[in-house]
Amino acid sequence: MHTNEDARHELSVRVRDLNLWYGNSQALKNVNIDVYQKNVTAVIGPSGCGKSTFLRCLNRMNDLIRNVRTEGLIEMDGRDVNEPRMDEVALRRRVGMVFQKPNPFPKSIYENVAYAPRMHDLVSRKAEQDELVEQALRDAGLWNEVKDKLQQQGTSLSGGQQQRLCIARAIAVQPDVILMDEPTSALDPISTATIEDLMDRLKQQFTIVTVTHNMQQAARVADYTAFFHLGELIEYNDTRMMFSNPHTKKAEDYITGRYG
Amino acid sequence: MHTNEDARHELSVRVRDLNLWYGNSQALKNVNIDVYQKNVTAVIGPSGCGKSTFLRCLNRMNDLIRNVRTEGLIEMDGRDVNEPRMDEVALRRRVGMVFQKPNPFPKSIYENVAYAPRMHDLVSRKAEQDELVEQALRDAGLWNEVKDKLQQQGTSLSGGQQQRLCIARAIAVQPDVILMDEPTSALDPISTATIEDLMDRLKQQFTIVTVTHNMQQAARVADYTAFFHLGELIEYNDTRMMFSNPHTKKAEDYITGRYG
Amino acid sequence: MLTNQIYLLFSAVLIALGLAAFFLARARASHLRMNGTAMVAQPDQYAWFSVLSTAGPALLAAALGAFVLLLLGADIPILYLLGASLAVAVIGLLVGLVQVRPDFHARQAIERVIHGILAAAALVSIVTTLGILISIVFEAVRFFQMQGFWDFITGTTWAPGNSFLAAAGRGAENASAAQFGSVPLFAGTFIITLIAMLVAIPVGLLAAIYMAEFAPARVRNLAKPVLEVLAGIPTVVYGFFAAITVAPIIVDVAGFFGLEASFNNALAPGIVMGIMIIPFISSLSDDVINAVPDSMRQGSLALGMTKAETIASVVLPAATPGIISASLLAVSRALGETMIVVMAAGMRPNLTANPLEDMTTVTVRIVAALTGDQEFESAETLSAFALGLVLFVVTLALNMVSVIMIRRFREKYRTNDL
Amino acid sequence: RDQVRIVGSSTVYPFASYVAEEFGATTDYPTPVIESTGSGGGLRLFCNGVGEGTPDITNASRRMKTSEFERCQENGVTDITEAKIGYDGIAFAQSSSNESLNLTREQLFKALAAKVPQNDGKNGEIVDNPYKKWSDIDSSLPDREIMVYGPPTTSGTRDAFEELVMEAASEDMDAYGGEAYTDIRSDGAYVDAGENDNLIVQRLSENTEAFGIFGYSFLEANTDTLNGASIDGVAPEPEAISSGEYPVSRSLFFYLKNQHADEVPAMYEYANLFMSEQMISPMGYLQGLGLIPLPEEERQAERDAVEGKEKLELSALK
Amino acid sequence: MSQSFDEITAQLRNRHRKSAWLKWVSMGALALAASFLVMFIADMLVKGLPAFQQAQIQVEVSYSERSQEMPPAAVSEDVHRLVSRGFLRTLPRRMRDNPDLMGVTRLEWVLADSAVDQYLKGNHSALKESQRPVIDELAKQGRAELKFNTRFFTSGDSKMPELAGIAAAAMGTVMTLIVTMLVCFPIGVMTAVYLEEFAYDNWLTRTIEININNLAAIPSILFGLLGLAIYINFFGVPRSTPLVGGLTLALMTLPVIIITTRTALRSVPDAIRQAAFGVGCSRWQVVRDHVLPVSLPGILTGSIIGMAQAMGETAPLIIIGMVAFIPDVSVSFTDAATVMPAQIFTWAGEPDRAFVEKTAGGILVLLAVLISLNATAVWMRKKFERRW
Ligand SMILES: Nc1ncnc2c1ncn2[C@@H]1O[C@H](COP(=O)(O)OP(=O)(O)OP(=O)(O)O)[C@@H](O)[C@H]1O
Ligand SMILES: Nc1ncnc2c1ncn2[C@@H]1O[C@H](COP(=O)(O)OP(=O)(O)OP(=O)(O)O)[C@@H](O)[C@H]1O
Ligand SMILES: [Mg+2]
Ligand SMILES: [Mg+2]
Ligand SMILES: O=P([O-])([O-])[O-]
Repeated sequence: MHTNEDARHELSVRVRDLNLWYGNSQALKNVNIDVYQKNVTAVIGPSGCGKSTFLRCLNRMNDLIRNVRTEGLIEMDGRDVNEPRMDEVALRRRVGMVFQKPNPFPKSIYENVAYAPRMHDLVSRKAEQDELVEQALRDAGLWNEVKDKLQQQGTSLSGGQQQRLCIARAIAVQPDVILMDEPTSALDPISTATIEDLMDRLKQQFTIVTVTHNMQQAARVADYTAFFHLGELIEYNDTRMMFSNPHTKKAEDYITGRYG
Repeated sequence: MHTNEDARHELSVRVRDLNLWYGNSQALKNVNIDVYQKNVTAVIGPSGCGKSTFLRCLNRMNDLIRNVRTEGLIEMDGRDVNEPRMDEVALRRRVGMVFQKPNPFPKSIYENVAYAPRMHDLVSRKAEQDELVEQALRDAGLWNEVKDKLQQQGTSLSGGQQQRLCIARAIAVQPDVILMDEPTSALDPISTATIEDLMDRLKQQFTIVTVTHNMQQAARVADYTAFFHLGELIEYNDTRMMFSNPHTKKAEDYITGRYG
Repeated sequence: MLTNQIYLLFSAVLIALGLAAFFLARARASHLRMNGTAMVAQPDQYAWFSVLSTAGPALLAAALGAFVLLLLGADIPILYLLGASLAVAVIGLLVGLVQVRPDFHARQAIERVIHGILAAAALVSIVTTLGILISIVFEAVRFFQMQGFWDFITGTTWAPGNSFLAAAGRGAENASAAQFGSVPLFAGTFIITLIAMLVAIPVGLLAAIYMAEFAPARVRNLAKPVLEVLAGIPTVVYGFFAAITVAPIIVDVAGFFGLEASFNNALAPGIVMGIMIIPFISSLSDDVINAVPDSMRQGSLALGMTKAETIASVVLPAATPGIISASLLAVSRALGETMIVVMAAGMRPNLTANPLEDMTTVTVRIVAALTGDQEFESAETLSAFALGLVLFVVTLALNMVSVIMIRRFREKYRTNDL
Repeated sequence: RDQVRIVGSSTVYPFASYVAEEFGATTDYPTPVIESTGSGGGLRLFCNGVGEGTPDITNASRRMKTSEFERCQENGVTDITEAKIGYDGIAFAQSSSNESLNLTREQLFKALAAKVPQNDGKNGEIVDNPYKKWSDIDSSLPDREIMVYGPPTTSGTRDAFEELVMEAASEDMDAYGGEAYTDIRSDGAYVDAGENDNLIVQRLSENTEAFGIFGYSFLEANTDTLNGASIDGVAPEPEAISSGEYPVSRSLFFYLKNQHADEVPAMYEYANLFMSEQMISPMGYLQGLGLIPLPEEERQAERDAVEGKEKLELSALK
Repeated sequence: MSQSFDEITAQLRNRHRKSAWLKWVSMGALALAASFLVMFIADMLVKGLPAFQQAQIQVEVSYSERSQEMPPAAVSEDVHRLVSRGFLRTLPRRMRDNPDLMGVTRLEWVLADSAVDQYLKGNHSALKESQRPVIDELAKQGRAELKFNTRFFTSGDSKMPELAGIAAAAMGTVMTLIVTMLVCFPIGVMTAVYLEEFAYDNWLTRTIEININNLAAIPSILFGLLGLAIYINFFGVPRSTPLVGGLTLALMTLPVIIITTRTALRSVPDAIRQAAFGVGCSRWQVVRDHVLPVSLPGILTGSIIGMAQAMGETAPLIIIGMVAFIPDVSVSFTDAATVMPAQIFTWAGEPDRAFVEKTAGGILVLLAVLISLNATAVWMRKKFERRW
């Protein structure tokens, strides 16, 4: 376990001895990690190593899967997110998520963004709501492209635009942390570049944890990188350190493309 | 277009001015390529660039998709595979295929291999058939692992074994060319290595065209590499040449992981 | 009987010829191949081709002959027919053998025939629809000639009584003429259908929501088949239940509230029909709810929505076209339901909106007219066909709408599939 | 063919099926198949032609019509024998929790006609039926709402009721000037209750206000819960019906297709059993099912006609 | 800027309550639907179970010349109204078939009249007041009992409730369904295979598809009209027979089989088809060797469900004459026959109230068969369910 103890960053999520089983097969083994505020943390590793599983632990989306058993501590604001009294709905409001395949709701672009803030009572008047939608779309770098067609279906946008819409939707509820599970893997190179830029800007406001199977992407966007292998966290470090000088053989092999 | 004119290799498939449309969207644009016998040719490129589409042209698997229109010449043994009198069933016997996700028939291991030769009347007696099955499984490097459980379901094997079973099935009809569409992308690193070794051995007998999204894999296994981008063949060259000294900017960007 | 013997003889000779074709062709093909000729097909394929070319045309000829003989009444001695078709078989056999050539694509030929047979099977469904149309259209047209199409569609009085008397030759001059205004029948049908839907849609939809979104796997696995039993109960049984058990309860309950209910009230068949349709709605809705991609649910939950909010504002809107279309299909089932109303609904063409009164339905009238006592040519009997025709058209229209809705549903979530 | 095929009237059906069952149980022939298609449907099938696919016998709760006879002739069904088996009384019944009642046909008419002469009757103007209660018609009648369950227009029982009650009553009323008036009111006082007379019976025991119109056999089977109203002072009793005293009754028939006699020998055995004293006499089994027997001589005459395969002539139907 | 967990949790309370409400309401709906079924089956059990018992009485039967002539004379005057006529009328034939019986007089358990049966079951009975003490006396001596009613399962319809049974209708159902199956299974499967595996996407295919959906929605009674006009009147198929009934129901069941078969075919993953094409199979070989074997359980499950539906159908059969009085168990496809739901329908219309329990009893038998068919289908679906 290699944890970067750099003090310039404040802790956002603390994970200790996290184990997770799907039925009888263990998908995460003894994971310890500290996620720092207003940074991008990338999670890399070969297919099936538990990247997505780890990510879903952070906002308890794993609760939706049957037969999952979790052990260990995940702490946010000093509270264990798995404690019985923790309301997972509240947790998910504070820990937003963006998925691999863009999944806008089959509603208008406006509604896609306005839906959650309205339900959460974050806005009361229409004007406030309009403002919030505009702000979120601006932050997601989509405003200029859609400002004239806010009433069109969200699904009518291109893939990259849809993904940015999903990001806008996530940031509209002002979460602390945004989880992204391979947010660019279904996108073309140009959209990918846009999203990568966006992540760079968003980390001013939000803590971002992103999964990627593309090492180059991790190198480009992440401040910290965690390398998983067969459910274990093999190495966690400052990204530059990780790519220039991996401590473990496995990480080195993976990064240099010896397999995967 | 950069074609390697090296004379030590004989031509297997000649592709000229190949264009292909799915409905109205063009998926292949003016592709020209020469595939050489008893070599491994790798097809690389970002997602959606037409790699699989190109591969499926070679054994006319695209015929099974509705609304496909093909133009141009694909020549094997001096005959256009698209000419109306060409029996696509006969073609597919000579051009076998291995898919991304292992897809054994839901039959016994033995039957998986024996089915096609029997259907094509390649064997007449049981003993002949047994022999052929054994040989194919040996060639696929699977014999030792399965010889005691030939009557088990093919689907009961592990992923890597299943993929080798599919390879055994393909070589059992003694094709000239074997097409592989990302044959290792669903496999773990160890199985991947096994399959890569296998390709190396199989090229003694067969011409292999493989699609991969993993540049390192292409570098490891292929003699020639073709780089596709948005339906166009950007560069085609000897693998070593391609990776050490790409002629085009796009190929270079891709190979060095600038996107994808 | 002579015909039986002829069938027997025909099949026996045909089977013999077929066997001969199979073995001769295979032997010939194997022989050719032994001699080193490269052949495009395999011996078995040539053999099967010969069998097809022997039996196929012969069977066709026999069927054609029988058709001409039986239906057009032509005078062909049956032995000639037998001889002719067997001759065709022999010719087919020879053709099959001649075709054992290296360059003949026997497999492709067989597959073309198989393709043809499969396509012919698919046409049966079209023929059936045409058959239904043909079997009602002519009589319906005769009815319209007697009674007038417009009066039938818009009339609000269904009083066929006098057509009966007229047919009996005792039509009275000062009695009013028979009237065939179908509006009361359709109104009754629609009201009973409406009642059924008011029972089936809420219960069915909520049950589907529970099964698809809340229920533990075990409950779901149990509930689905149990509900399907409700759909499988024969409608006579429901009819018996509605008439004997439910109707008296309704009369009692209505009496308790000081209301007057007829024993043939529309409520009893309506409710029972609704119960019958619940599983229909619930399993179709369950399917469409399950077809809403999980990514949408996750997208909503990840925003901190509760389950109910996710269902109400994401899942159900996405599934709405599918649910509507399921409901439309259910409506067309209810419209055409016969036995429940025959046993439990009234016979009185009663234009009212009060479900406690008795009313009648289209299907009841069809059954009554076709099993009743009037002369077959009387307008009332023929009215059954006219009613059937309208019912046919209505269900057809409903189904078309539902096909369009389903298509829209598919498009809606396909776009999300990228 | 061994098996006799019989179609026709739903009214005759219970009697015919009883005879058929007896025939099947006591002889070596298979039990005849009886389908209840209604008299009209039966005659249509019967007259479709001669041969395997057509029925041998059809039952009817009315006489064959000349048009039907002609259709038979056209289709080659030229040799028919007619057999009259008895009468079916039409009962006007109510729950036995009520006092039994005596009604006249005129009262029945007034209760059920769509239009009736105005109450004072003087100017004879005909108006929509205003009667809501029986006591509105005649103060001697009970103070009960008029509510009658009866057969639908498709039924022969309805036909007979219209002929024997409505037509007969209206012809005697001045307001109609001797013309028949048979329209039955459709404002809810009369309820078409379907062919299932059983349901009517059940409804009556639940709704004690109401009356029901149905074949006498159903009254017979439910004497414990129902009582039949006397009509014109005559109670619905077998003797009264058979003698013609009870005014609302009709004749029941079956028709034999003589051209099938050779091919289907069982057909006449069945017919003879049907016409035998053990079936249709006042002591016969069918009486228990509600058949009203013919008078003795008439029974003999009909029996002879069947035995002699007497051919039905058009003139007889007119 | 962002709220703490506790703030958010507090805001959420109300929304959670609504969520729980939906859960309970929808669970209630499911429970309601299930309770309908329970109520319904309970009602039928209460009404129908008595039908499986029938009264018998022990009387002295004397086989004599006289009873050969006049069967009622075989039993003593005071009980001959209590014995079923169905028993008495067979006496002459029994004596003829078995001459040894002549002159024998012995105590025998014989079938009682349905009035006795109903009286013993405590229902309304047509039994005359004067005869009630006789039965009470017999019952006290153990000579009048309710015994298991085997006849209900072995004989056909009868006008006498004590004789009526479901066997003829059951046999008719079996034969009708055989015809239905023979016609609609091959045609349905072939159609589905054609549409799913062979057809090109053109207007004809689309017409066929829409048309199949339409057929599934057309009121069943219209199929009866079709059967009447086309089979009976045009092709001359004999009325009231399992043949015409089966053919009519086949057309009705066809869409069910097609739709379920298509679902079964569609659930075969494309990977298998591609694998087969990849080794050089033609379309037909792919279907024959790979797709059909894998989807067979699904197809059979669908067919069972289709059959179960066809089995409960009555309306079209009324029109083609299968609702008829048929006491004999038919043995040929061209004999007249009736089916179970039609039998239930006829019994429901019988005047004699003893038939109410017969009706419900018939319903119980029919339900038992249907539920076991459905259960088989569920079991097959489970057993052969594949995870790809
Ligand atoms: N719902 C589930 N039920 C059972 N096992 C699961 C489930 N989801 C994932 N797994 C298993 O857990 C392991 C980790 O899966 P996970 O999806 O986290 O991998 P990943 O690193 O995200 O891979 P990928 O790069 O393919 O997305 C895998 O072996 C997978 O098969
Ligand atoms: N059946 C189809 N119908 C319509 N368009 C298709 C179809 N299959 C592929 N395409 C489109 O054709 C283009 C090329 O697809 P193809 O599958 O050949 O890409 P690929 O290079 O194999 O990508 P990947 O790495 O994701 O497998 C893509 O834009 C794809 O969306
Ligand atoms: Mg993942
Ligand atoms: Mg691909
Ligand atoms: O069937 P009917 O007896 O009423 O003619």
